[in-house]
Amino acid sequence: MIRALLPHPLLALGLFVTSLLMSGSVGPPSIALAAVLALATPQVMRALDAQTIPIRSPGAIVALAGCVVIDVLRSNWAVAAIILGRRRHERQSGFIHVPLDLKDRYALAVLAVILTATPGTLWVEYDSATGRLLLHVLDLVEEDEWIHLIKDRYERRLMEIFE
Amino acid sequence: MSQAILFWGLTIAQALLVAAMALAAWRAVRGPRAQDRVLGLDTFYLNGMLLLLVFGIRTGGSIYFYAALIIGMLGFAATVALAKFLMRGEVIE
Amino acid sequence: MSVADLPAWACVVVGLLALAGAALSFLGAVGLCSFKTFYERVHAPTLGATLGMALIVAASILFFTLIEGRFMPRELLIGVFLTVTTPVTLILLGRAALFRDRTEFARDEAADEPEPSTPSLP
Amino acid sequence: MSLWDHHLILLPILLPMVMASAMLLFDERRRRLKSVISLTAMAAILLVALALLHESMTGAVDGGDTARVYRLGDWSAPFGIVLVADRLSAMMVALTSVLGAGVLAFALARWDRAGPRFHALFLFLIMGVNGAFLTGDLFNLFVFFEIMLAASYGLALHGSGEARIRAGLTYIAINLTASLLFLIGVSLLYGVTGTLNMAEFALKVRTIAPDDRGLLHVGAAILGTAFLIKCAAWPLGFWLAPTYTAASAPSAAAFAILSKVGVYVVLRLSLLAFGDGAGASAHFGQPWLLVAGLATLAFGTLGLIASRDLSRAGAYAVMVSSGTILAVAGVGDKAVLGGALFYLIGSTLACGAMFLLAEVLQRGVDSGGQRERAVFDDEYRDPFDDDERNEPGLVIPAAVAALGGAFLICTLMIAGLPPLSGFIGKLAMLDGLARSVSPASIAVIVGLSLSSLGGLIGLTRLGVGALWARDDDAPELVVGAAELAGMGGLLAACVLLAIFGGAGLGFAEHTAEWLGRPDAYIRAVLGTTP
Amino acid sequence: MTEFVLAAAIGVLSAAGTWLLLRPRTFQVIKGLSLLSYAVNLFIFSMGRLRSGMPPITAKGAERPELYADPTPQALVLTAIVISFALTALFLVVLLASRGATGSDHVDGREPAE
Amino acid sequence: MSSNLLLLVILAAPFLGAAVAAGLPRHARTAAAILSWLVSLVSLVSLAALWPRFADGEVLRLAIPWLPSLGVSLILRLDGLSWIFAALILGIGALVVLYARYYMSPKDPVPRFFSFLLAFMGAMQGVVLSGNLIQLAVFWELTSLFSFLLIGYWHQNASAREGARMALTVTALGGLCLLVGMILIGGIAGSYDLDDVLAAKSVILADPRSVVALALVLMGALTKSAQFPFHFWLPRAMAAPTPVSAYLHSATMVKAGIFLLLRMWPIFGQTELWYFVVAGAGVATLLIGAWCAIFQHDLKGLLAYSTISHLGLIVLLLGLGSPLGAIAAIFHTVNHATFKASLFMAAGIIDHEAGTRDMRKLSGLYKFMPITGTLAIVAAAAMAGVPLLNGFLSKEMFLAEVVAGSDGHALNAALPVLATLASAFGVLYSLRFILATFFGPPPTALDRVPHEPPAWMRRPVEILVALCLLVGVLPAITVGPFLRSAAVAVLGFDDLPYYSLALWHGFNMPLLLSVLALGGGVLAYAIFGQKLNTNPRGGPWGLKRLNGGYLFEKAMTGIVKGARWVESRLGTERMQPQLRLVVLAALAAGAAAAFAGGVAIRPSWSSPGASEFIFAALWLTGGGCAVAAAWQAKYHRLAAVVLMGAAGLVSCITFVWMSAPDLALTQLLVEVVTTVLLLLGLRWLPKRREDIQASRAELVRSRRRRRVDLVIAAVVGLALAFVSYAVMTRPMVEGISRFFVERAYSEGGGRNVVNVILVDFRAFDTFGEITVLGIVGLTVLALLRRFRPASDSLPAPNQKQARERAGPVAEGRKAGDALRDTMLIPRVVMRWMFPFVIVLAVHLFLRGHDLPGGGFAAGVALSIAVLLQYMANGARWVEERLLLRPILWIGWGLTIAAGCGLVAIGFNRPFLTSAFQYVNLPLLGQVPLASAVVFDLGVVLLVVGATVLMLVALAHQSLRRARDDAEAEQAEGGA
Repeated sequence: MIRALLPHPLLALGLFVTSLLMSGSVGPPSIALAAVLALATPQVMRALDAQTIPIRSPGAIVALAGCVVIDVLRSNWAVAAIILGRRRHERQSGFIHVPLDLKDRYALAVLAVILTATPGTLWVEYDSATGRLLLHVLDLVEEDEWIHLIKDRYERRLMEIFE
Repeated sequence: MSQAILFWGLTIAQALLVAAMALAAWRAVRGPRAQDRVLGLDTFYLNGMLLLLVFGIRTGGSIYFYAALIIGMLGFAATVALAKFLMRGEVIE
Repeated sequence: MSVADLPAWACVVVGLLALAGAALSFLGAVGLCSFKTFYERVHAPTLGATLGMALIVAASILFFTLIEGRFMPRELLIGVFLTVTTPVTLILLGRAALFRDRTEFARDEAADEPEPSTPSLP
Repeated sequence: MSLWDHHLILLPILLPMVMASAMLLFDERRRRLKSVISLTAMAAILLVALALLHESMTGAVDGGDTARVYRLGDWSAPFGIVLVADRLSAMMVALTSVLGAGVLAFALARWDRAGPRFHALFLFLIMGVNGAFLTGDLFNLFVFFEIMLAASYGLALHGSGEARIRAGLTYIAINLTASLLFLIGVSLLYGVTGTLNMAEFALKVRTIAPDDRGLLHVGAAILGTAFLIKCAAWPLGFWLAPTYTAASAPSAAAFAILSKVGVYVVLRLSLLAFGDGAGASAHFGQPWLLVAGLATLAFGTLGLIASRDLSRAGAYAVMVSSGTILAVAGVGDKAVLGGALFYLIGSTLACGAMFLLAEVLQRGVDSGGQRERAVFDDEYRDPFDDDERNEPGLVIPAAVAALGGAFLICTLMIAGLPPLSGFIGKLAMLDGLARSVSPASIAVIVGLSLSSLGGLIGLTRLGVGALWARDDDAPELVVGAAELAGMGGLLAACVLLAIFGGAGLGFAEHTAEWLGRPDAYIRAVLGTTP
Repeated sequence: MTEFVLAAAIGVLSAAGTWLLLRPRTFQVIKGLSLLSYAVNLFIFSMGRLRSGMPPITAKGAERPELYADPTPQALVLTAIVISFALTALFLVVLLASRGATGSDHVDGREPAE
Repeated sequence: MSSNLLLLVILAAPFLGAAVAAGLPRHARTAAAILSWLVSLVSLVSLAALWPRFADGEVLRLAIPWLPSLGVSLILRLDGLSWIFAALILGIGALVVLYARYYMSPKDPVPRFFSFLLAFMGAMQGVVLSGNLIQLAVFWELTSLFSFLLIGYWHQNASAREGARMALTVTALGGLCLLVGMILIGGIAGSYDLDDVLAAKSVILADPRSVVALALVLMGALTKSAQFPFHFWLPRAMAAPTPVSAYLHSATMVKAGIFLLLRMWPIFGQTELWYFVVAGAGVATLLIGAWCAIFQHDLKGLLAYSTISHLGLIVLLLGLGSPLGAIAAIFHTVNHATFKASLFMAAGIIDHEAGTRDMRKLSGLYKFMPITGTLAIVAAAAMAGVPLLNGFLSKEMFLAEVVAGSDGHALNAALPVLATLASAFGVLYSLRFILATFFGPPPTALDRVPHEPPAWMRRPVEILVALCLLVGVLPAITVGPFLRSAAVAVLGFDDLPYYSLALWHGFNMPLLLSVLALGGGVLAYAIFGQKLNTNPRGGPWGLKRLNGGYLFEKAMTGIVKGARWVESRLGTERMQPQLRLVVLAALAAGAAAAFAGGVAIRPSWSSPGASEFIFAALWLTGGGCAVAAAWQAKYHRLAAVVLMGAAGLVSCITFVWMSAPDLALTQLLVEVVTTVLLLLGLRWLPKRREDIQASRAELVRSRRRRRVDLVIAAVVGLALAFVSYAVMTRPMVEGISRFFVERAYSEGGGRNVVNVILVDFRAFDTFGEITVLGIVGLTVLALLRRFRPASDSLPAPNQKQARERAGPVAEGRKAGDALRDTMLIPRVVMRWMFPFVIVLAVHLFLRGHDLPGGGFAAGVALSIAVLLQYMANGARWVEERLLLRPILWIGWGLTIAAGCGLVAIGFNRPFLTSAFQYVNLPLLGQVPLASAVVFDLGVVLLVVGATVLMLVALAHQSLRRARDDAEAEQAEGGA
């Protein structure tokens, strides 16, 4: 019953909040609208046969988020520095291959978003057959360090959350 | 004084964003390859959106929020289409 | 509350946040122009899309919260959606570039001058 | 006022629109249903239009010397949009309906099956044209222009085919440019006068600050250019002949009214806003109309003579007709204008019939849209390849005689020879022009006479070729009952116009006189005395 | 100065659009029409004169027209945008059809005979 | 019976008969003939019944109003002149009908022939009975028209078609001139009524315009009567069946010109122009016609030229301007009609029975058809002017008139000589006609043995010949009274001169000339007869060059060629020049108006603030993008799309900057959709390479073209910038906007004035605008259903092919895996975005009335949501899951919008009247409800339908391509 009404609870919550924010008010009409939208809209996802995302470890999410924020800040700084011309000569960019154990596509999506949103790294290509990820890195100092970073900081946590 | 900081802060922010747009446009014009141009457009959109946000602050009106939101939510559709065209030669297959 | 009644600290904070965000964004654009290869350039705008955007959004939220006297972080929506969507574009673009470089069908519909630096093939 | 009566003026616009939208809700394969719907709609529109016409002739107030005004959304003019039906509008709407009914009947024989959604597009076209005639608002006019054009793009390409597409591309490009000019003109007029309502605009023209008058004229000139493009005035009308020639017969026939929309607007605006009472703007642009009209007349006549097939001749006949009216409008004599209005009715019907006739006569031998190369992808064949579809319905006997008669009537109408209404209109114009001898009127007299002769020369040459000198291997002439009914209806209207020429001409002259008194129009729309 | 900038913008857009409109390739023409419609939209908009920061969104109650930008041209532009969007789409399809039927993307459906 | 009714019968009966005959079945030859005969008889009897009414110059009138405002009524006016012409038309008509019954072959559609003949008869009656100048011109043109149909009756023959066209062209040209002339005369006289015009003689002659009018009228008369130099159409018209020639081209239609001259004679008869033109044309025609007649081999050709000559004679008589001349003209008209009609019929009989009309093949027919031969001999004698026959009488009068007037001008002095010469020619060709046909050795070249025709076919000839004799012997009794009444009608009762219709006037000059002519003719035949019959030199001696028909045809082809040349020179079907013209015309119109009216600019340079500079910088970028887009559009189409997007964004920002958030939203959304559309289209356009070089000449040309275009573009830009600047720097005018702002909330129920305008104040615009969108959707669908891509666009794009190739196939991957991997991440994001975009659209829609947004924006946002799914997942995937029926959406959208408007009508308010109300809902509080929202809902549905339709229809082309390829492959594999 609940599943029929709320196939994707997280999505519904997200939509509810989104709708409220869009209304820009918390008056009764806005809440009513948000509720209606939060209940009604996810029904279309049924048509798009999206699977429900099982969330295993809420704590890991927080940890991951914090991790990402810090990394983003750090790499912003790093890239800004590069652009401003410091370390112009020693820097070298390039592709690296990262073997991933992650299989869940939502997890992969989140990883892709994180990696790409972080300045300095770009998710380029993922081969689902081999689980190999091709990554472009702006400041490629040590290939193994990057691989380690990704597997350790992100992949592990993502596996915790999704698998 | 603080008002002046606010004013000039926002003004310079706007100027910087416009300059950023100009640079992005330059990239779009120069290329050299198609992906550079698309990237330029994406950056252009991004900075345009930020400009709208700053403009909202400057004028104190929240009405412009939606324009920015639409760029944020849907602006990428155009770039995705472009990128997909580059990659596949076809936008919808 | 109108703009004139805004407390001094808020003025300064909002102004500086916006300025910083814009500066970061600008820097990203500079990078876009100054880097030599596409794969380098593709990293630059992320500056504006992440921290730059975040700073300006923060400025906006702070400003409107004070002006309207209630906490309504609408601009967060922009932040969230932008964070989610920008990578999609960049991933596709990177993919496209890589693929175009790999298969040298030289001058097609969208082709321009060839990339000066040869991309590394995996 | 009864419910029906009050909203009467809306129906020529709303009926086709509602019927067309309703049709979209049904599957395209239900052809019979769609035919019935569109025929019903057309018949209803015709009735409404005739009622409007009747009312405008015999209206309760001032013996018909007022206009019926409908305030859309219940907002009063000049703020809301108003529909205005005066004698001219009613006449044009009635003309559209008659033409539309004839063309639709013709199309039902087979052409409605040459491509998808013919009926809906056709009704939308009628809606657009009627709207353009009825609206009293400049921007709304633009909107109806676009409806009409959008539908005409669809209809011009109806049936597809290389020639149609090739001509259609030019047609669309030029009309899009014209639409942009229209927008520039309208907005400029708004920027200077602050209004969009035609009646109020006319008032503002009289009182505008001298400083702003120049800008006003610039706006009017640009707007006028846009309309002249629509009228196919030389040198802006070269798109017309290829497009109309390539278009399928019913589309081309329906298009006969399109250029008249341009003519209508030119007449309406120039007489309303730039009439005698417009102060320094009086008769603005009139000499240009004269020049453009004469040039169009000459070019159209030459084109008619040069034509290699009948539909092309029909297209040039449309140009001749626009040129004639523009030139007369350029002379600016009210007495002559009545004749021109009368001529407009007859020539439009005749041009329409001409396109239909051309299709029947050239069937199988034409190089129209689709013969040269099949352009189908999923169905590589002629639109009428299918045997079951190829029949134009019930075939009538003595086709040659009937078509010959029809052709004769068309020729007489287009060349303006006695005794049909084309002649009456020309006679009325010549009569008026001969009364006031001026270089302009002499030029127009010469132009009109020569165009008659040219029309005769061109059309007899083509007609003799199409009817008398048919190749042995040319397919036998066949005409379906529906096709003949469509053509016959249009031509019968021409004949009736001649028989009741006195009444018709009287109406047209009365209309011209009414147009010469814009104050009455303004009063009717704005409810104030200017 | 704002007026000057906008006027110059309209000028540049329309000049670029006109130039493209007169080119021989269909794609150029459609781009020209789009650029021109940008220019025309701005032109219509400019007819209501320029006002910054006064969107025509009224407060409830006392409405003083002086406080708002002229809404009428904005409404006109909206209509114009929609219509020009529709017609651009149509033109695009027709030019594709023309290219398909004639094999050429020249505006006349055939390469200029030289 | 009242005279009015009789008059009406005379005119209407032939037309009614024509209508009935047209309806008869194809083979009803006899029925049609009887009908026609009855009709002409009825008319003739009616006419005869009217005879006693106007012996003394009275006039019968019957007016039927037609075009009162122009003073044109149908006036039937019968006087002596009309009567005699009408009698001629009906009488000979009746005989011709009889003749035609036997002449026409049953293989032809004879009822149609009779129908045309009767209609022609009616038209002729109309001409002669006209009491109104315009009416005369109308029926005049009708005679041309029916003559055209009759000449072209055997339209299988090219000569018939050409003859018909030529006759029509020449006579219609004359008719048009006549019409204009009549209008001028009517304008001068102040009335078109013939009686008024005749009464206004002095006014007309005093007006300088009358010269032009006369010239035009004469043009009409001379063309119709086949006068030099317009005579050439008549011989060509001989391609008509012989009854037609007998009727139209000898007795009636060609006499219409004479009739007209007679009608105008009282007014213009004495003017200089009249004399020179009419008499000059007459004498030239008289001689040339006679001369040419001598050399014809075709019987009908001979008769045709003879007709021309005789018409010239009559015209000359009229041109002399003397009353006696006019009387002689009338008399000869009647006489000519009788003998020439009978001769034509005789020629027809010969043709019918002998199978040819060629005098070189004919010979000695008298033995085979003695009666016909006798009749022909008598008629030919009348034609030659042999005494005791009618031709002699009128020719005497002619010669007398010529002699009497032989003073003054040189032309006058020469006239007696010329007239005698022409008469001698007449004798010569008459002799030749008879001798070559009926006498000499029996014919050898004929296919069959000739014999006498059926008796009833000969009857008409007999009657006519009898008339010739009767009039010739007893002129005063037979034709006298009619001639007198006709003369009275022309000359007036008081001015009627003395004339005598006696056979014998004593020995006088005319008689001498007659004898001279007879003798000369006989002598000439004796000398040249044999030579003429073979005529080794061919054509008329000395006049071979003067082949009017040939020249005319040359002229006609010249006109057509010239018209084509002009059409190609002054017109174009190419798009570029046309667009250039459009742009230039608009520029010129605007510039002309601006220079004439003066446009003042009042610049307002308030010291610019920082934000103005930012704005300027913004547009520096935007303008740069626009220019770059223009520059790149040829070779780098994708770049152009990108740069256009940038320019579009700048204009969005401008909208925001200048307080138009709604515009910004809409423009942004449309921008996205347009970009995708263009990209969808780009796939089907050909590759364009910079490295393909055109020829040198082409390069030079195109460079010049570009330079010109660049100038035009720059001027357009400057002009538009100038105008907008001029307006922007002016103070705001007080307009309709005040009303909108003031009432938006209180009466429209919305705070967003723009939106209230769109859905309420000017909802009708929006109503129209969505209709446009819907129509375009339909058109796109129709076009794409039959879309056929060019061959070089057929294969899948390089990228795709290469992609499939490039994937490491070895590791057990399937085709398509590559795509799935590529789109893995975007697909997840875009799929989950879907509900969020829907929420956004709902918000845009709901808030529209109060804040920026609205139905259109919501609709486009929804379409983009769908579009994203298409891009991420592919069309097939989406369509398996989402049921989209765009056409239904369009239909419902329009229906809802219209229905919303119609609800108001239910409350007896105008269409689209909106209502709004604040409703108190439990829990939610006060919620505004405006009926305009429903209207907006229609907008949303339509926009979604139309936009998705366009995108999907375009996208499906690739799919279909792929499917077709697969099918083709399958078929190949199977084979």
